Amino acid sequence: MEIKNIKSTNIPAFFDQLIKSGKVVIAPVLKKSGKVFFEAVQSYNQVATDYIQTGFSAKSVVFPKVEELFSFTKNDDGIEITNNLHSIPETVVWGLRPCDASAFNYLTEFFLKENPDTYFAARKEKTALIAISCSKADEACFCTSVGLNPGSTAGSDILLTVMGEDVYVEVMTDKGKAVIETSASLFTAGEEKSKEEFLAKITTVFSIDEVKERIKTAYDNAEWKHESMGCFGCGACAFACPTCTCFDIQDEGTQNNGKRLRCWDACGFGLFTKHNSGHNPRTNQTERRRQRLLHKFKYSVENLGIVSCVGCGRCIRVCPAHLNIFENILSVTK
Amino acid sequence: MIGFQNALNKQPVPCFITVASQVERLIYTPECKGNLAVYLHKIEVKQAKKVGILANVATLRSLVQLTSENQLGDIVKTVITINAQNEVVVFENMDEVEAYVQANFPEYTEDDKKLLEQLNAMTRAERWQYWSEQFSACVKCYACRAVCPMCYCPSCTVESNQPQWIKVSSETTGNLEWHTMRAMHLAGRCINCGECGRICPVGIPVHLLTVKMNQDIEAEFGAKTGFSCKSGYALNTFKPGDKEQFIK
Amino acid sequence: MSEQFEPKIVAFVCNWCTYAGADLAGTSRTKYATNVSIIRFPCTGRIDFMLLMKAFENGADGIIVSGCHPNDCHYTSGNFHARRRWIVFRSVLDFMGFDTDRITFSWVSAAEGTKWAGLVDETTEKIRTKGAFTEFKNLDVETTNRMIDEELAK
Amino acid sequence: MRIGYYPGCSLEGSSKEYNDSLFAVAEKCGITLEVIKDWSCCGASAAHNLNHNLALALPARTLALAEKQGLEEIVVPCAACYSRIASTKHEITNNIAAKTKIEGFIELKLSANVKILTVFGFLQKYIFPVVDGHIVNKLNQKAACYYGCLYSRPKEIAAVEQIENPMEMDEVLAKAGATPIDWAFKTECCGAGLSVSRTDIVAKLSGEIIEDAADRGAESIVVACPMCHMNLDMRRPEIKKTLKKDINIPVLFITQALGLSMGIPANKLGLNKHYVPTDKVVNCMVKMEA
Amino acid sequence: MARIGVFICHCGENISATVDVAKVAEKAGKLSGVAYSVDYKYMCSDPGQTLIIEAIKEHKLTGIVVAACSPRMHEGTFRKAAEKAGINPYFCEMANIREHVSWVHPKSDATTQKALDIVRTLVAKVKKNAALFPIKVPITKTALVIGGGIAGIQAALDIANAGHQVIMVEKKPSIGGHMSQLSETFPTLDCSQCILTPRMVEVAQHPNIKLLTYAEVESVSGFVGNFDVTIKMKAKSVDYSKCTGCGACWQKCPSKKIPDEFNEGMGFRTAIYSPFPQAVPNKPVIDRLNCTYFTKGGKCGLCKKVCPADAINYDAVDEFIDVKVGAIITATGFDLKHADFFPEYGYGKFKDVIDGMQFERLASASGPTAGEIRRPSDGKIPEKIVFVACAGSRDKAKGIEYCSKICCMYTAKHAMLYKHKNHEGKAYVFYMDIRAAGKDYDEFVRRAIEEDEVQYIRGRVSRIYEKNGKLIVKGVDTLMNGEPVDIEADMVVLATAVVANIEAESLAQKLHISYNKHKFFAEAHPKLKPVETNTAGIMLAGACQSAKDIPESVSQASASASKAIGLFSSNELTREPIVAVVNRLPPSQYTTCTGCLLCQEVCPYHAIESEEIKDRGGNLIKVAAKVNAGLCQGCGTCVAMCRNKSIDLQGFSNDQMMSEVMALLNS
Repeated sequence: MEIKNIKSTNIPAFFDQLIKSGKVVIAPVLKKSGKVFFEAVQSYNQVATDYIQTGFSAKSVVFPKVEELFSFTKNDDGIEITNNLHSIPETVVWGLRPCDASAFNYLTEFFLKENPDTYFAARKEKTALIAISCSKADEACFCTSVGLNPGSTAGSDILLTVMGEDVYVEVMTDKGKAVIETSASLFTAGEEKSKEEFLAKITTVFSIDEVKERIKTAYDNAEWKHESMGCFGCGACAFACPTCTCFDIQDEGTQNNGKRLRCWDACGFGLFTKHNSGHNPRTNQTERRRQRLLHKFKYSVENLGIVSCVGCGRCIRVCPAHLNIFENILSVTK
Repeated sequence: MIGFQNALNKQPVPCFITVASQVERLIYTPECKGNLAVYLHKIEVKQAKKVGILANVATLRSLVQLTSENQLGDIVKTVITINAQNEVVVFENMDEVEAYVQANFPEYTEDDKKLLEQLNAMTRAERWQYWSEQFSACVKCYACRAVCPMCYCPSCTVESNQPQWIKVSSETTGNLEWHTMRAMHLAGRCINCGECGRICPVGIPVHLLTVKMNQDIEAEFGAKTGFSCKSGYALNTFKPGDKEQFIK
Repeated sequence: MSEQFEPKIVAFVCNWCTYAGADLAGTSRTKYATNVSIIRFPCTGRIDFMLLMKAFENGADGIIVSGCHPNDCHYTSGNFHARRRWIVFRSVLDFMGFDTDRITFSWVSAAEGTKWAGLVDETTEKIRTKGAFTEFKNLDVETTNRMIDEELAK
Repeated sequence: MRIGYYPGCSLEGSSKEYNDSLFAVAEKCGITLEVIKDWSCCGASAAHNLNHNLALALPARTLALAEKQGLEEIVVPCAACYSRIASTKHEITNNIAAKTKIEGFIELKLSANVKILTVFGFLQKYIFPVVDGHIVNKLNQKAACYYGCLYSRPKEIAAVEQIENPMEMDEVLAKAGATPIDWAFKTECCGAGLSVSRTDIVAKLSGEIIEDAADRGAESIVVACPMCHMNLDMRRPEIKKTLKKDINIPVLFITQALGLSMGIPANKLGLNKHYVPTDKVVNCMVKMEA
Repeated sequence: MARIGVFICHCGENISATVDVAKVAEKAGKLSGVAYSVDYKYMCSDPGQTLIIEAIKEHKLTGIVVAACSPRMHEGTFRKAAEKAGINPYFCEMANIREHVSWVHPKSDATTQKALDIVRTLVAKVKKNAALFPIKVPITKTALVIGGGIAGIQAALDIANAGHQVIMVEKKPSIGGHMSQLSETFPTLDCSQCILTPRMVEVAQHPNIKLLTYAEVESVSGFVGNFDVTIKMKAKSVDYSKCTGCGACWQKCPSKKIPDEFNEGMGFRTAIYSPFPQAVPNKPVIDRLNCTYFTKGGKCGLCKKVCPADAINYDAVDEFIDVKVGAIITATGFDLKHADFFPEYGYGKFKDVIDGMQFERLASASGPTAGEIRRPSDGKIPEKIVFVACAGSRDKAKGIEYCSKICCMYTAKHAMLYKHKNHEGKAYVFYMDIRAAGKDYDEFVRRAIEEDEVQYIRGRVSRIYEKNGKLIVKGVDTLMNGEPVDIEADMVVLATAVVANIEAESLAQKLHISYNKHKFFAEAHPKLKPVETNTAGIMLAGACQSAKDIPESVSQASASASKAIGLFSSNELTREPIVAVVNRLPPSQYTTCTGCLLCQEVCPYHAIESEEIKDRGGNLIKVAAKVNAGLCQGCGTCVAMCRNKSIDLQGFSNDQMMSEVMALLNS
């Protein structure tokens, strides 16, 4: 790791240089709806600066909501298949929060551990993450409860922490270095110091170790039913979540041409586990919500050794029924 | 008993009371905008057989509309609301609910009216631009469907793949088709609770579509939704004299 | 490209009036444009608005929907129901900024062979001047691009 | 409540007494009528035989002016004017094309939602509710209510409920204390259009009317149309020739009859302006015992 | 995997002249799922069909597309062929490349391309086709005839004579209807009752006819071949099993001053009465509204005392009986416009202004004046009668635009009858047009004018009023440049408009049949289905459909009777399987239908019922829609409005239509 500094007044220059250098820059943008979403931008003045958390996570950069795996065309001499892997550009994600950045670690584990996913790999390969640590938080934030904090560097290539006039730059990876190189002149060398006072204060709602322990036996906890009654079974939480990775393979087109797509899916949908016979092993929303929560805190730990919840709080913010994941976890691990 | 309760993050959340002792958890504040009627379609609730509901006007309207569509059966045993004078009103039967709704029939909200005016003021091309931009953001999480008390079909047309009416992928055409279909299926049935628009995670004002449709239908055919327990659905009836300018 | 644009137009017609009307146009050898192909339904009441959407999605530049005149419906009221749906459907589309001029609604009876021929020619001309219905097709091109970041790479 | 008033040419000339009596009655009941400013001829009897556009444009203009003046209701006492204005309103409300065309001619926009009241319509709506206190005399005689042809035809604009046997004027007369008779000529034609050109026909038609009224014991005939009044009142010599008998039943305007019962002096009601002496009527009145 | 055969027809030169059939055949052969493709000169010819049949067998085809003329022309032909070849006929589709292509486009690539597009579309459809089998519905071979007028009688006798059971329901105490009131009938002037009464008796005595008088249809449910009808038997207060019809009761009945309906109020009857001497059944009923026993609470009771058979039963109550019938024939007839409808004619005000039916009674030998035409007011024989045709008919102002059809003829007849009885009398007829289209009809009218010197005046009557004992008829003669005509008449007969039976509307609603704005029942098709209604199994006879004279009513009655007989000719009714179906799935879903039942309202045929789906334990699982295949006509209106596609139309399924759209647009 390498510490650098940059004047906050130079940030725009740095940013626009990234674009000039031919990179695609994905950054938070304030939409008409008043919500902030990641979007490809052309210059720094499009970028939102005052936000606690983006509506959706940045996972779509490496795991798009709809990804064309390949397309096929039928012609007189058989079937021709093409894919777009080659055309993936150099991409920089700007301004994601430490929690999101750390989510990339999980995604990488999930997609690349055994039999790696070429599509994810290709995108990840070309993507650099410039995170900005949180100076503000709301009552939905709970990263501190899952072993992270508003200044965690996990997953980031670069972490920026605004300290008044200066911005404290932690360059974590070579990818990060390369990014800095695009406008090295703007940076000055710096030495390590504490970010504490510039970070948001986030209360810890539970001890992750206790939760990890207790949840092992929580499967039959009666509270699941009660906690899930409010759930409508929409996919909002899963789609907003930085670590939800469920997908569905769909073919679209006609007899003569078409494409195979990978689309986001959600375990909250009734259809998710429905068999062709009409039988559905997860008959009700209780079981579906339990599946999602257990996956975050139990199954992913068992399979990959990682708690796949980063405490970004998105699912709490988007839930139509205002269900609250950490309250749920608390009540089933009492 | 279905109602609202407070949660740590201060938003009123739906609560489901099964033992009398928990009743004091119930709250009823102006923030309780949610439409609880949607829960009447949950199998857990259906299985409960005897259900009570602490309803706001939107919910009451849903109850009326659902009754006209034979969806309530006899599971709803108690309906309670709190009127403008802050008095508790307990309804004996659906007729009373109907009467109450008709007496306190909600107007379209000012914001909706404003948004609609803006949209109507746009040129066609501008509207197209507006909506295709909106729909390109849609991720087909179907939250709009999930919160809608009128979307109670056990299997939605988007889930049918023989034939595949609507693309599964959330590409803009598919999204547009989905929202068109939703608007058509709710036109003349939507009870304007605005939930779908309120909860959309990407902030698409989807409710405008159905609100607009209701306005048009009311104007064209004089049918009001969630107004009577007898079916008053504008799209399964007709008048030989229905007016239109576009059929050559 | 100097040669004129030939629009693809799908006609959704009822079996008893308009289809028969088109037959009559045939038996009386009335000539009209080749751009319109007919899909036969028992009744205009059977025509699902989603099929219209599908037609556009699959590249139709225009659509004709036609059936019996009011009161002539073989099933007494199918066309009345259809009319109401079209009224609503059109306003949905219009509200979304969809170019409703690309759908021609008409009553053509079994006796109106000439009206049918005229309708086809008019519609073809109208759509031809409007040009290909790119608005709709582009939607996906745009998103696909967005998806694979090409547009951004430029 | 503002009530507009369209006199039309007759009420300013040949039937001044109709105008005067109407105002006298209204005044007594404390109701004011606003004359439509700059009103023009309704085109009756001539225009609609010559040029349809003109026939529409003339009344349309009047309606438009009424609207501009902010009037929601106008009283049109003359049957011919009523007929023209009402049918114009009917046509332009049912035919957008005509409406726009006419608007072009008169260079005025009009929504044509002004309500048009006949004289008896007006009396029933505005005078009846307040009149009782004012009625001092009983018009103690049998009266034949003669509506003429224009109030009941055509059906679309008919100002009366039962077009073949209207009762509106009868009710007014009953108010005035008279006994309206049941007779057959309520809506027969008096020959108005031919008033000048073919007096022989007028004599025949009007003659029948007067004769039947007489046969059924009517002591006066009450009308609400200047034309009818003219023919029934002025053409007696010719009528005498055709009927070969002299019938001298006086002919009153409905407003005069009502006026009398309200104790308004005969001259103020213009009863002295008639050819057939009206003293019989004036004298038949008996004070109402309180 | 589908193996589709495509057969391109040249239709001689008709198609091949402008379409490159060989190319179409060749390209079609390449379409996926197409196993065989060929073109031929005349596919509909015998060799053509043989070619198809052979091909199906040889290439094991699962479905075929015949690209030729309009399916409206030859679909049947080729489906039969497919069946012969051993595949389900509904696996055959036709691509219309003649009427829709070759005949309307010039020879060009575009034309050939369009032909190919259409073929491709139908190939896509046929791949989604399913085997369909004709729907069989059992038939109850009993007909219900509503109304016992001449039409009902005719229909009943025809069906009964064909050996089927008939139930006839008549609301009056006797059958016979209006015809029994008529004096003579045009154009032959034979006595109405002389020809009618034998048939009435025949009905009463026919072993296959069950006659229910003083009865009304209460409710109808079910569908063609299987109607369930509840009939209300109004309390007659007389036990017909005992009553001998001796007449002692009505001779003794003290309340004798009740206006007689049969004589159109120009005579009187008693409270216990049989409407007329030749009534069938000739047994009395008690008119409880006018009977002293019922109005004065138990007083009188004379009839009971005098009845030798002890048949009088004051305690009788309305009874309801349920019957099952396969076909229903409505013959409920008409009414005449009445009373205050003509203030200008003084109808109801002047005694001597009467309507046509009253005149019939005056002229009838069985009438109140024993056939002598006398004024109702003073019984004098009128010297001058004015007949007014179109009294109300063809009169927008009266809200009746239609022509009552029979007036021209009966007015001529009336004038004639009057002249025959009073040679010195003068008869005038005011008319608009004379509509005497019918065998010997115009001759009849001419006779009235020329031989009987009835004076016809073309013009309308504006007003009728009384003047010293005479009726002054003010009219106009349009043939004399609109000269006004005044006639001093002694009597005026108004040919008042024929209107629908007062109860027509309520009956129509019970039967679910439609009716026009004048409440006349609507036929299924104005030209091709003039006696059927849009509800299968319900037929129309006589004036309940529109104004008709006797011969017309009788022939329509026979026509609808033959429809019923045709229906009864087989034990089962076979119907095209093009019907809607609500899907049924295995548990746990059972069906995707949510039972909102909004589709019920849409169905023009009331074919959609609600069904309770129960588990083995009989516990209700859900309520869902269910289509009654007997009633469904296959319009598919419900399919398009079903939100989650739970209801689909066989033969035009969602899958089929969607595939067509896709195929047409994706070459």
